[in-house]
Amino acid sequence: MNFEFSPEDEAFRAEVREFIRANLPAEIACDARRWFNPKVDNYRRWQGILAARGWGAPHWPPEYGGTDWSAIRRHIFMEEIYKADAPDFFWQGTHMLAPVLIAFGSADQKSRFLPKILNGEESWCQGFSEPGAGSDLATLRTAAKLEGDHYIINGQKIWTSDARESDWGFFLVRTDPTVKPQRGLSFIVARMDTPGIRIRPIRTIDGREELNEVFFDNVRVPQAQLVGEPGMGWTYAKYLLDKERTASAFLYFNKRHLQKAKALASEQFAGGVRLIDTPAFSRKVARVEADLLALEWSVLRILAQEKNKYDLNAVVSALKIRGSEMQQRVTELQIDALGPLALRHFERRDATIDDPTWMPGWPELAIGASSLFLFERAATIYGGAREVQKNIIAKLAIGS
Amino acid sequence: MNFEFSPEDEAFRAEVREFIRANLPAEIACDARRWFNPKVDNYRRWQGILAARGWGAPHWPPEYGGTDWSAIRRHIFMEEIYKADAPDFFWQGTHMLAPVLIAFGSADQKSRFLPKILNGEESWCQGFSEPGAGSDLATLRTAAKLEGDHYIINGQKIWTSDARESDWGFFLVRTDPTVKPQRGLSFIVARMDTPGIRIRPIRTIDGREELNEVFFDNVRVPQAQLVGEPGMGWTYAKYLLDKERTASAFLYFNKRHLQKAKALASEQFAGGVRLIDTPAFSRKVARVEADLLALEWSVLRILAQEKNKYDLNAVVSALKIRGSEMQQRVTELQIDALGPLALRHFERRDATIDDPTWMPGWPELAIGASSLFLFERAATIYGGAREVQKNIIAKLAIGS
Amino acid sequence: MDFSLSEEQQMLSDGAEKFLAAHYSFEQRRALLSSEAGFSEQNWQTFAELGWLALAVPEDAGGLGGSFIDTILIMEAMGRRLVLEPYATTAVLATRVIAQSRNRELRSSLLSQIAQGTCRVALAHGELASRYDMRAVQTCARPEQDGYLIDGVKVMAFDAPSAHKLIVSASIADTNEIALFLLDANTLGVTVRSYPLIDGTRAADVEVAAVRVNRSSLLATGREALEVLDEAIDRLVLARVAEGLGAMEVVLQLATEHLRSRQQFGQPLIRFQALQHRLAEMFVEIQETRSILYRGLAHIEAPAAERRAAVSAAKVVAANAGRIVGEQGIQLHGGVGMTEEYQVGHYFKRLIALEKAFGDVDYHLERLAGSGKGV
Amino acid sequence: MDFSLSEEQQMLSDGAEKFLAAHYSFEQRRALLSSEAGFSEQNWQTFAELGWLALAVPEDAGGLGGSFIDTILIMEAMGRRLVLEPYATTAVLATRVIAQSRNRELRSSLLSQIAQGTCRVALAHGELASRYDMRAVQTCARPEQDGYLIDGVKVMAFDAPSAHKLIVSASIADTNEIALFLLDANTLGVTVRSYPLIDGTRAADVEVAAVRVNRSSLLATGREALEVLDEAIDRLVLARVAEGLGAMEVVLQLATEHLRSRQQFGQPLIRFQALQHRLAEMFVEIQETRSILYRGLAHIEAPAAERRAAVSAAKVVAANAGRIVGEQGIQLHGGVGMTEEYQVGHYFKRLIALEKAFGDVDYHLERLAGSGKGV
Repeated sequence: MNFEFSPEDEAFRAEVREFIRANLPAEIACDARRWFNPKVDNYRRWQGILAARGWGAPHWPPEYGGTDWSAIRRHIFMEEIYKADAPDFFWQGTHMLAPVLIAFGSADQKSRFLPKILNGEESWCQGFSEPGAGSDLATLRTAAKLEGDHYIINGQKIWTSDARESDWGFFLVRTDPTVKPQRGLSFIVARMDTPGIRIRPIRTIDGREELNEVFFDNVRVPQAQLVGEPGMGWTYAKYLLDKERTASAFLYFNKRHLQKAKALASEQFAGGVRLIDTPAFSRKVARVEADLLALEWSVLRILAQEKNKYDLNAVVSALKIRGSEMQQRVTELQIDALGPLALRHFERRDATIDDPTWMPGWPELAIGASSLFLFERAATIYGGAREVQKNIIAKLAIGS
Repeated sequence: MNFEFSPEDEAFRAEVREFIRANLPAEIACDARRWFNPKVDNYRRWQGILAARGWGAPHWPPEYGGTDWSAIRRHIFMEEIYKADAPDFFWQGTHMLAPVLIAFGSADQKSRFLPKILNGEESWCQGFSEPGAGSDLATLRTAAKLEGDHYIINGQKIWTSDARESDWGFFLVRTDPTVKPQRGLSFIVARMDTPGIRIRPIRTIDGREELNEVFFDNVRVPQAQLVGEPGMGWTYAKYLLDKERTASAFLYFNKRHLQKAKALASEQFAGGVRLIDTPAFSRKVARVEADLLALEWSVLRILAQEKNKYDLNAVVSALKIRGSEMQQRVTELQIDALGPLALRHFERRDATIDDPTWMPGWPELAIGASSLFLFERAATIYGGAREVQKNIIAKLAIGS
Repeated sequence: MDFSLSEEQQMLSDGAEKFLAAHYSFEQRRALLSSEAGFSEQNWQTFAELGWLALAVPEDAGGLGGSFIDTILIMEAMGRRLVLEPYATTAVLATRVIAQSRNRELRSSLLSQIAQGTCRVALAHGELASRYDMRAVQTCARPEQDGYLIDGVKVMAFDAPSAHKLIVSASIADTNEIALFLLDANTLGVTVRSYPLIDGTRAADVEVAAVRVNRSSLLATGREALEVLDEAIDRLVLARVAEGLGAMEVVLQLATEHLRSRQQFGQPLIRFQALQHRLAEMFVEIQETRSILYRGLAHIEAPAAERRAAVSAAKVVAANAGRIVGEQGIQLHGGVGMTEEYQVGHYFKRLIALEKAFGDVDYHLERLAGSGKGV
Repeated sequence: MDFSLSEEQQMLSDGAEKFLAAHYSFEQRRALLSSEAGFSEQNWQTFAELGWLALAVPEDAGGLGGSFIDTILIMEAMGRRLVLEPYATTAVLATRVIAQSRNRELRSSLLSQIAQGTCRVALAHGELASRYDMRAVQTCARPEQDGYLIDGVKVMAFDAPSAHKLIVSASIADTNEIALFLLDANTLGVTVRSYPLIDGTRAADVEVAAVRVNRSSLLATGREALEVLDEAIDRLVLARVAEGLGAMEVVLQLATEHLRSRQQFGQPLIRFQALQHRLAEMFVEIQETRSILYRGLAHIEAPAAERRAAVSAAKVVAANAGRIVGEQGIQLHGGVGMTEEYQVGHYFKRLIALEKAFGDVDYHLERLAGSGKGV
């Protein structure tokens, strides 16, 4: 056993930190600091900056523009990204679509799409879920029928993030209704401005409209935009979801937002004492922090490929359960820190502290805190509900 | 709505308090203060003292020696009993068996048993549960076969409290194996020294041996000891369990033990400050106290026969759920107050503070605290597991 | 002890349910949410006509002088519909502060206007550094001939955007005593900066810049001011516990209906035991909240220490229950529970708003733990 | 970063598992529990032969000078079997205090005796009013010619009944500095009053009445004494986190086996989803405990502030997990889980004992929150 980062890794960390310091535009950092998700344009721009340095998609094979960093280095990189309030990768393209293209896409698809994903030129959205399908992909009904060299798509997707801001989308569609449900799905990509695609934003309780419904009405998509083999969509989707195992811990998100909660509690006062120095609040923070430190080391154990006596999928499900709980707890800590001020609702278009109508004294970090808290109530719903993860653990680790 | 006790009720409270003050022997109060259950002999003696005053079984009809107190007065009486560290009633006889005898027993049975239950002369134990039967009475297997004018009983009961200290027991036995399981049970009483009855104490993790297994090996019991009609045992048992609806809140127990937790926290010091004055512990106490006050008023609402829009059985199940949780929380608070001192295990025979080997300075209330904490881990298991109560609520209040 | 409603109380409660059922459908409410004011002036007038605004106004000031239970019944009904009108602020909180004031003139004129629905009054006592402590007041009132010169900034004044008058707390220069002043919202020097809250109601930061007021606008001062404010806020807190109770009961209904209507593996979701048990847990929380609310009511006229403890206990239990019921409500709905198009999220947001206003759980736990100590 | 065991570590761990499997069946353990000493002298000798008692003894004192990870492996294996021998007290805590002492003579003689299994040493530092604060010492050491006169009462000295020597903390008269003294347990004037703990191990109150000691029995004094004690206790706490981890893993196994073996409604209990989910929750707690244990190990040699924070975080997570896993273990067993005849209750009691010894959750939360402040 050896629990240290190597000197080389530490040097790498310093290099990353310095790069971010020198290259992260202040307005992008500010956007990321205040809001759960920075504006899509800021993602795009930051992705381009990373790509220019050769760091646009560290997890890709080097021949496509990836790096050969170890899992631990990728972890260090992400730590520094979040510490600096930089945006994450342009995730839907770099981390969700690209691994599938690299593994299963045609040479044409790779050369057409990967470079523009890498440099942020094209933005992507994902469409798997459908109304009423819950976490079960086997029940998807959006149909794609081959006519000549085009698929004609009819149906509806839901919970698609940033659909309106995306150039392209990737979708699971049913190309064969006659076989077993998992066998009839295919993986297809389409421009979001293809005629027949209609997007309806969903306003969520946090007041934002980042999620969407996507309707397909006789949408014609060239056959060449089908990825891999027809009928393999379910397999590819599972491959994609299994790819970034430790992402489900939301470790970097949780660390960033615990820091924000602490920062807020350092600015707020109760009975003349900084909230962070009161016995009640400081213990509350310590309690969350202890669990988050444990989660961090759960991630490190996986990254360092610990020989674990339990099935890796069960271990990952445990990460997912605790990670989603932590998302809720750190954002809860933020509104707890704000007290009554947490009740104010901010719209993105709202005044900022640079604005003359902004009330002096309000903490900058109050902006968006309640929205984030509200949004994270879904953390235990999306991406495989908590119950599904418990089923996986019961089956694979406990053998029930 | 009117939330006050009447002046008459308050006068009644004063009368009860004065009676207890004048008549509760100090050594009995001391026993009840330290331990979950006072010694059986102390129960017996105190029951006699109450009976002599006419208060031995307030809930019985006056013709059998009960009082005509309202439910609210019975509540006041219990409050004063527990406040004074007096033992509860000699419960298995007065509250479990007697209501069944009164409703369904023969005239002979009533005249034979009720007076001696009332004055504490005879002690009773209960035998319903059997190994592996869980909370489901329908699966009971102990058999009673009529031969001439005697039943011959064979089988085994479990979790029988104080079986060795009891003169008599009441049991559910299967008199007819041919009918539907609920229809084949009968309710029978037997002297515990009847030949063929063998008692094996069960040592529980708290270190005590109050629970027992009771084995029946061709035990002959006169037919006249069957209560009511054969085959009605399940009905009578349900009647009995429904009789004292609010008892399942363990309100008086919980109030007494919260007081003890506070008393302990007033004697213990952390960093030179009384534990009860530290922010962390005082909040912890306040949190438990708030929930206990709510539980108290849930009991009062039932006692005062509030017109509730929900089914009364569901409301009672809610009491049971919260009441058993509170039993665990108040006893947990006690060991939390004691800190490291909570780890000491006391046997009943152990030195007391009057004993010269007792270490000066140890809090008297430490005696038995960890045992009680350990024992209460079963609070959510016995008498109908928490899950069963939730089923009842889902069915009766929510209509699922 | 009697927990049943009198005939009049039952009528009041039924009437409120009925009126709100007709005027507060989800769609009607959504329209109000996106309106300029955020609520309906017409509803406000109806509240006046129905006597709801006069319930807490003493008879000697032209009100109904009703029992506090009457107010609680209205609040519970309003909680069931997530009413947006600033009823609690004006008719519970401000009404009580004014009714307890020894300034007879202000008292009689204001209370009759409130009862008639022609005047809404908001409390502006919070400041950026005060959190929930009403004694932490930086706003300063400098005594002058015949009056005071007031300067300061108040934040998170609930319902201030639609209020005609503001009750502003300030610290008297020299003595450092707290005083409560009544200000017209449109006084020169008073700036009301409005913003929406997460539950769709409105609040404001209120800047008071060199505003001169007459001695006659003083409602209370010193120890009395604190006691009046403390007692009035306790009433408000309890009233809003009732509001939360109403909201929680609807969440349980919504979740139950949702589970009944959705299928999985060929049967309604409500057939799954794990989900039933979560509904049962919500039921327990709701039962306990009603019980602690009644206990609070029983102590609302008690000496301050008892009243404070009872109100804080009620708030602690209700806030905890609100969090559990609200979050479970969303979880049981799945993704759709997160959308503005479904009702349950709106209930969750109101429950959070109730939790964080006028003392969060930590504040009330501390108050309960130290309740013997007084204001 | 590498989380896998070296070959030697794997052998040590396997060896411990194997030895304890052979010598610590439930029945063998029950026999020890009811024996006079409460453990086996023979096992103790075997521990010495296996080198376990020398693991933490530095090489310069005749020990193996092993990595702290070795100790952790032994502790985890002992946790799986609920070992009763006072291993942690002597071989982790006392060994570390003595190894850090500048009293070279005591150090070398004691450590070699410990390693050989001929001397057990217990720490007697707690007092009735000290709770977990090692600085709150009423026991007084009055300087005399050549030595000290010690008076005081220590409580809850873990494993003191079987210890040959005691490390006693006392406050030096006049300077009020803390000092650590080594006393023979059978010194005249030292009274050891033994009692059992809930997990079957033994502790004692130790009365020290006018006991004269030589200057040579002083192990450490002043700031150094506190730092040595603090660091040694941190090692003990972490070692006992490992012990708890071993115990929790067995509880999960026991509960799983129980649910597999019991039927209800014609199928094994383990088929019920609600029960499966509880096992899954226990699994998550155990995973997280192992992670925070490793993090603690990574910081055990770090500067004091970091070490303290890491150890306290580990204790907080482990204690919380222990409570959840232990209570669920009993719940899932139903009534039989409450009996001494079933294993699970014994594990629960050990987990509670671990929780309350050397700082409970509140203590370690406070220590974590203020971890920058030092001893």
